[in-house]
Amino acid sequence: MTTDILRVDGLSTRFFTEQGQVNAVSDLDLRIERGEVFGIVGESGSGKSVTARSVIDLIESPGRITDGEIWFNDDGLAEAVADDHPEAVDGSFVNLLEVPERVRRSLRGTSFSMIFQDPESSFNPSLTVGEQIAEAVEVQRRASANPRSTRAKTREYSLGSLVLSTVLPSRKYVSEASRERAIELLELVGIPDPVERADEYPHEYSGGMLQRAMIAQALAGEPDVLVADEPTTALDVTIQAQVLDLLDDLQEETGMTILLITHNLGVVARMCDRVGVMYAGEIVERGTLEDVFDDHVHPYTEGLLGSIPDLEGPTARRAADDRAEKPRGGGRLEPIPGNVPSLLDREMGDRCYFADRCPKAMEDCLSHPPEYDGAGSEEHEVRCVLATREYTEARALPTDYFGKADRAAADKHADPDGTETDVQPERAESTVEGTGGERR
Amino acid sequence: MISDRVASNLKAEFRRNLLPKIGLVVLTAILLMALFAPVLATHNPNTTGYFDDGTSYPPMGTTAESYEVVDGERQSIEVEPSSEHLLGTNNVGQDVFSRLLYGARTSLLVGTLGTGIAVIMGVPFGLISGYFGGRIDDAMMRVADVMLAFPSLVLALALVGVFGSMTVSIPDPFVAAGLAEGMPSSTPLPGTVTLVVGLVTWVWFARVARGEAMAIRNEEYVTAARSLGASDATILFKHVLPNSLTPVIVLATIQVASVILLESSLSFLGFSGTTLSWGYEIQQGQEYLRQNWWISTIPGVGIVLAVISINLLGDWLRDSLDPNIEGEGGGAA
Amino acid sequence: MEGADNLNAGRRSVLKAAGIIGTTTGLGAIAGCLDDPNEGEGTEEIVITQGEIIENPDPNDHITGPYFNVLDPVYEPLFNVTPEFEFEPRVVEDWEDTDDGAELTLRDDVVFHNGDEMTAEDVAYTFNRMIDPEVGIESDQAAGLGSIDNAEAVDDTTVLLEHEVAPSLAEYEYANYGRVVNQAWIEEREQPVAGDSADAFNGTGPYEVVEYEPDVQVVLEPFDDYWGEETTLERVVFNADGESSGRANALETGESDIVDNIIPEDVPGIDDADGVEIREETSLRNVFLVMKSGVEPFDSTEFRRAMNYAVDNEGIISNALGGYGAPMSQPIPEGVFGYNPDLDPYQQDVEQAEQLVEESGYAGAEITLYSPEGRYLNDADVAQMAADQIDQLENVSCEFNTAPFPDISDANSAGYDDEEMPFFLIGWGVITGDSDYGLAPFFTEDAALETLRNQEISEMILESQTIEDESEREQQLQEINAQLREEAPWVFLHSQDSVYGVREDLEWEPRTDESIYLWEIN
Amino acid sequence: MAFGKFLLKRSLQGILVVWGVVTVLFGLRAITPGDPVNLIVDPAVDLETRERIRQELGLDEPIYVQYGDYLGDLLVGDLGYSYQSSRPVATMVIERVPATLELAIAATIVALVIAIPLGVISGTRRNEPADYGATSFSLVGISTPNFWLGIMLILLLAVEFNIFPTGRRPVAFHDALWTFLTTFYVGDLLTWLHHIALPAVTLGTYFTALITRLTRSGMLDEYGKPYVTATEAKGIPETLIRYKHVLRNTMIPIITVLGLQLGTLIGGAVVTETVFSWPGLGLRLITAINNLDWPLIQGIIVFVGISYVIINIGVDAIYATLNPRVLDE
Repeated sequence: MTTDILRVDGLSTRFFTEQGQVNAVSDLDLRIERGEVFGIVGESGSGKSVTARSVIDLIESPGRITDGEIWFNDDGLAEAVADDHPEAVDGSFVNLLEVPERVRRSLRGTSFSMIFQDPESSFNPSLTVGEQIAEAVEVQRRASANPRSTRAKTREYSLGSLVLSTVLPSRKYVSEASRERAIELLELVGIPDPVERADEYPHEYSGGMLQRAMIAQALAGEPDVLVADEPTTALDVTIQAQVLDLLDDLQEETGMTILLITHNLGVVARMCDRVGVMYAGEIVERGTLEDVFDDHVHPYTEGLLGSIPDLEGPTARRAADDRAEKPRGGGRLEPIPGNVPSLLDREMGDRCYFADRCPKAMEDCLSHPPEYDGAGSEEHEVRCVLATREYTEARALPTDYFGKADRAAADKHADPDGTETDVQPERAESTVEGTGGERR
Repeated sequence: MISDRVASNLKAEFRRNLLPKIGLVVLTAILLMALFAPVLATHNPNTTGYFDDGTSYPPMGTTAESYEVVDGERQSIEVEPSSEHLLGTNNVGQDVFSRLLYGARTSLLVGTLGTGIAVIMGVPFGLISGYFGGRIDDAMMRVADVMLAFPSLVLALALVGVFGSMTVSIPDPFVAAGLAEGMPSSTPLPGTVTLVVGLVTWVWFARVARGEAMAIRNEEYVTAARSLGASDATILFKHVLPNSLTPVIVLATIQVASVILLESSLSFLGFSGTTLSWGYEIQQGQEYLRQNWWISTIPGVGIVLAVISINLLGDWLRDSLDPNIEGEGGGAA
Repeated sequence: MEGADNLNAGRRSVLKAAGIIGTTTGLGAIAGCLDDPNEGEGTEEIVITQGEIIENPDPNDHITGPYFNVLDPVYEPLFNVTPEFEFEPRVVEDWEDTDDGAELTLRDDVVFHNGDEMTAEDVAYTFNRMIDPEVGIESDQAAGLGSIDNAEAVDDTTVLLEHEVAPSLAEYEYANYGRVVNQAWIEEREQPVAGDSADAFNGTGPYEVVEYEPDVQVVLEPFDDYWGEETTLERVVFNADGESSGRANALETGESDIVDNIIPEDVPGIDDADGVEIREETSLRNVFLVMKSGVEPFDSTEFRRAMNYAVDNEGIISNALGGYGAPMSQPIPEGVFGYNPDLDPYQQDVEQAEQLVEESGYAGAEITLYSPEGRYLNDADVAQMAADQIDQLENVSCEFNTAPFPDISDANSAGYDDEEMPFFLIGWGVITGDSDYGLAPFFTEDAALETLRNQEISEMILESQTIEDESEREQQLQEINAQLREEAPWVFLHSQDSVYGVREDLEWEPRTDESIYLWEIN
Repeated sequence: MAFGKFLLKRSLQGILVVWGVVTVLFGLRAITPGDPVNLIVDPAVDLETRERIRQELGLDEPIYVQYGDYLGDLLVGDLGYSYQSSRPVATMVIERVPATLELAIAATIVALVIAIPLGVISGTRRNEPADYGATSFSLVGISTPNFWLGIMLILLLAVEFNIFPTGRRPVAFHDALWTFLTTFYVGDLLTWLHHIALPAVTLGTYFTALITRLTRSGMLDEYGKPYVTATEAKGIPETLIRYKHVLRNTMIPIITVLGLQLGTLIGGAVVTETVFSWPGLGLRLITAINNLDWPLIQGIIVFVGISYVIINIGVDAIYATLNPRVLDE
């Protein structure tokens, strides 16, 4: 029987920018089972990255988790925090949002680790790859050398030690053993000549190699949950397949849980056991792979499947929707018309957020829909009235219902450059940034 | 050169931040003071006035200590400010307030003209160097390296030594129009200093212009223009120059501040030739710090306010336009 | 004591003034003052802080007053000079005029610091070194020894100096400039003697140098084998500090015992401080505004006189100089041979000035006054006030600018009709003590610094140089000075005072020649 | 290997720059009006003597001959003789170097010790009072002319409260240090520290402000980069992220800026030395310019140029070590 490793209840993450409050993630529920690969799929700006980062506590100012619970299943942790924070413990589950930040931080690397979209910008350019992986190894080594209860404290490394380490090698954070382990990890992810490569800098690696190194780094902590945020997006198509293979193999070997974030349904189809489709900070449809691919209800899911550029590899291991097949044959995309929705609190209103782009928008869509059960497995849930009633022309909203005003508001929120408004921490940060960035 | 988007960026940054507003208000005030100095001044800034005991009036609201000789003995006396002299008088009895106004003229004139010279010299140099690249670029950049090897103040000092001070008298329109009775009929501009600050700062403009030219030279539309038979001069003038203006404008703003500091340093060291300068006034006052603290202090406040306000506006431009500039910036003093 | 007898009561010679063209009070020199807590306080040690000290150890290669102060205890003068400007025997025991020169008789017990005995050969060599371009160096002192043609050792203690001028003129020269050097020692070295350690000195004086840092510090200690009386001071330190306020501070904090060139602004602070005081003496250094008579509008005597009437010397002195100065009435300062005591300074008279400008035909003239900055006591302030007073005239407008001193110096020697910079402030010390040195360079035709072309005056000056009779010559010079007052080639400003800060319990009085002799300090 | 080649290339460029400096100076000298002999001798000295002096100094030679001679002498470290004092210029320059070096190093230490922590605090506590304080300080700092700052410090701390001396350098650091090492007498060192405090703060303020500003904005930029989030995700201690990763990367561009700003430091030293009567190269340069003592002016500027070039090569070397990508480009 499978057990949940992570349960997210009512998670809301908001960014408080100068333009206003951005509801990147609203009232989101999520359940991930130990050992499964759970996929979150959605357009840029749908809040999928923020969800992932919320889970491993990487939300930075001006973002904040404003509500919700994140229950992590870990006996040792539950035991360690039970005395101090009884309210945060429920059996072997611990509500991560109720424990001190220090404890949450102590989970990084060892309980959760993350693979980022762009390997080239996710490594520090001025340290060798080996050194950076060794740091991650060191985290794991120090953690396993200490009982759970004191782990949080051992995560400290004083400035004094750092200064001393410049003259005393014994005070260095990274030990020799960790460096050796880093080389093993590089070998594990299939990097040739790992000994030499460990001493090279990120710019000396190719993108694919670097993504492998990132995976090695993420594996260093032997995490319970690996969050992979668009792990292949920045890579060439051929390399993408290799990296996915690698992840697949590693998952099989270690049995670790993976939370996979992607906008690419092909990747989902190939990797995931269950999947959630995100739109405007909510999961609008979730279920097993079959539920979403075959029995999808939400027009957005349908739209997404229509915009799959390419389902590489043995994608068709499950029959995909007709519409998903079409573009492969036709070789052209069918993107969802309309703009990414504004996530500004004041502009969101109380309706189905997709209604303004939805080809099947009806009067019913003007109130915010709850999650309905969908056809297929019992996992299948969908946040769309179409789960309960058929689309009828009679109730359809006029095409210009949302008019120019609403659209304009969305445009205004959009980045002036016209690039995607993916409300990721960096971007939100840089919006407020404004006055920084002196360059002299 | 200033697109709508740039303009709206500028506006948005301005609206969002307090600092550029402060900068604009202060700089406008200083500009007005400088422009209308002859009208606003309460005294001719050159008029010396003296008292038998050599007393200087302190600024309003303060008193100063001085000495009086009674029967051959010095006795301490307290000097009250005079309502005639808002900010007191200096060691030769000139009105500090009026000199503050005229000093603003010198600073801003030298700041803008000097920067103008630097732009005129540096931008074409950098454009040509960056546009043609190769050996021309190498050679020209070595020249720039030589310029950079001279600390700007040191080079300025050497040049002032060579050229003397060459003050240029600029007739004062207010006096000519009869609007400012009794004010000096012309404002002396320290010619050498203006030239010299241009000569020592042009290289920063050359570097920026070069960077832009190198970036633009390979743009497709430039290649296209070239393939259509446009001459290098045309391309430089029509395509490369306009595109390099944004960073040049930002750098120029920042450089005005640094040129003002450089001018004040030169005046302070006694090389500017004119006495109507904040730096000169500070130097004169240095010997009088014990009794007449205000002579040095007040013009210094003028410099700091002017430079801060320009720097604030420079920061605003840079943040809004986000050019890639590395330069001397800030202050060369 | 023939030399002394030759001095008239009213004829006070200036032995040495500080610097040809004054001294730097501003940016020139540098700081450095001893406050070593190791050193015990006591009357045995004295610290003198000057605006500048030697930057070159050669005693024959400078003419700057503060340099003499440092070097005289080491390279002693041949003669003692009383504060009343009388010559007394020192290294020279006796001197006599001969038909074609003067014969000096030397002491026979003088030794150099390196142990060599001083001989007449050394003395003769010293003079020849300065006056003969073939021997030794181009000395700045050559100008002061202009009338001495040759020096020759007759025997071990006798030196014969050849000259063809009046004995008294020659005496001023050789009595002022003799600082004996050791011929053998000098000839081993590059000339002029350079170096930056105590080894670069070898005189016969009562003190020898124990530490030397050019431009910064010289430390002296008594020379054990000195022929004369034992010295009262066990250690003397000369420091340089270019800023008056720094010198004042050194005095007030007890780091220094005598400081020179205190500017008026620092006087009150010293007055207030305990245990120290101001001592002043008039100097013989003039400060004036040159008006080149070959350049419009200064070619008009009326205009030049108008300038003199426009300026309020006394006001400037009391305000810009804190009262430390005396108004000039003629081109040379009081105390110099040929000074005319009957002349009064121009009194400010704006109406008269304006009227003279009208008469000159240059009404509406626009002129610019240039001044160096930091070269003379508050020079730019003085000039700024003068310029403003001229500008106050209804019919003249005068601007004011500062200029680097080299520019002013170039203008000064550019001829009487040089248009570049015809109106500027400069100073002049009459270092020979004779009017001739203050007149000939400026007012004779084609002279080096000619500022006025006036044939009559030029001829009178040349004539005065040949007049043998003392009083006749004095009369002639006084007449020239009177005429020059009327010609007004310069705007006569003032002669500066020398202002010292001194420890109160120190027995020492400033001298008009600005010398500080250690043997006069108790 | 790449590193050695890199250094060699930069050194050759450096030599070219120094040659350029000398050439420009000679050009300036050639067009300078005025007769140097005027500045050497009594104005009353006759023409014949002047001509002789001109010959002795080689001033009668054509300028290109003088230029060639100068370059030749420069190669063997001979900078000629000062007009004013007849002393060898090389000596006059070298003897003033320690004072200026002391001042520059003290100012740099002041700047680094204050600015980096300030920049880090400001950069990590955005929009908190500490950040506003640091930002305001740095804005005022880069906008204040250091001569005025020096005078204000004198007014306040020397004249008004009498805590520090108004200037001067009574003892050289190396002498004070030697005294301390040989006799354990600490007084000289304290005296030195007492006297250098105000000048060092005066000269250092601009740099403190500049580095604070650069560190702050650099840290903010750097914190916005994805690798920081990635590094945080690894679970390594915050201290390590802040200093080993973020600050280190922030400092890389700052180092080059500081190299370029060295000229400002030297210019600032000239002014600071004037304000505090600090007997360094700057003060000597001012004197030399006032006297138009060309050999000395030239000597000082050539020396400064050479130092500048050498230091910048050093800076580039450090930069290359910290930022390995440079060598590959």
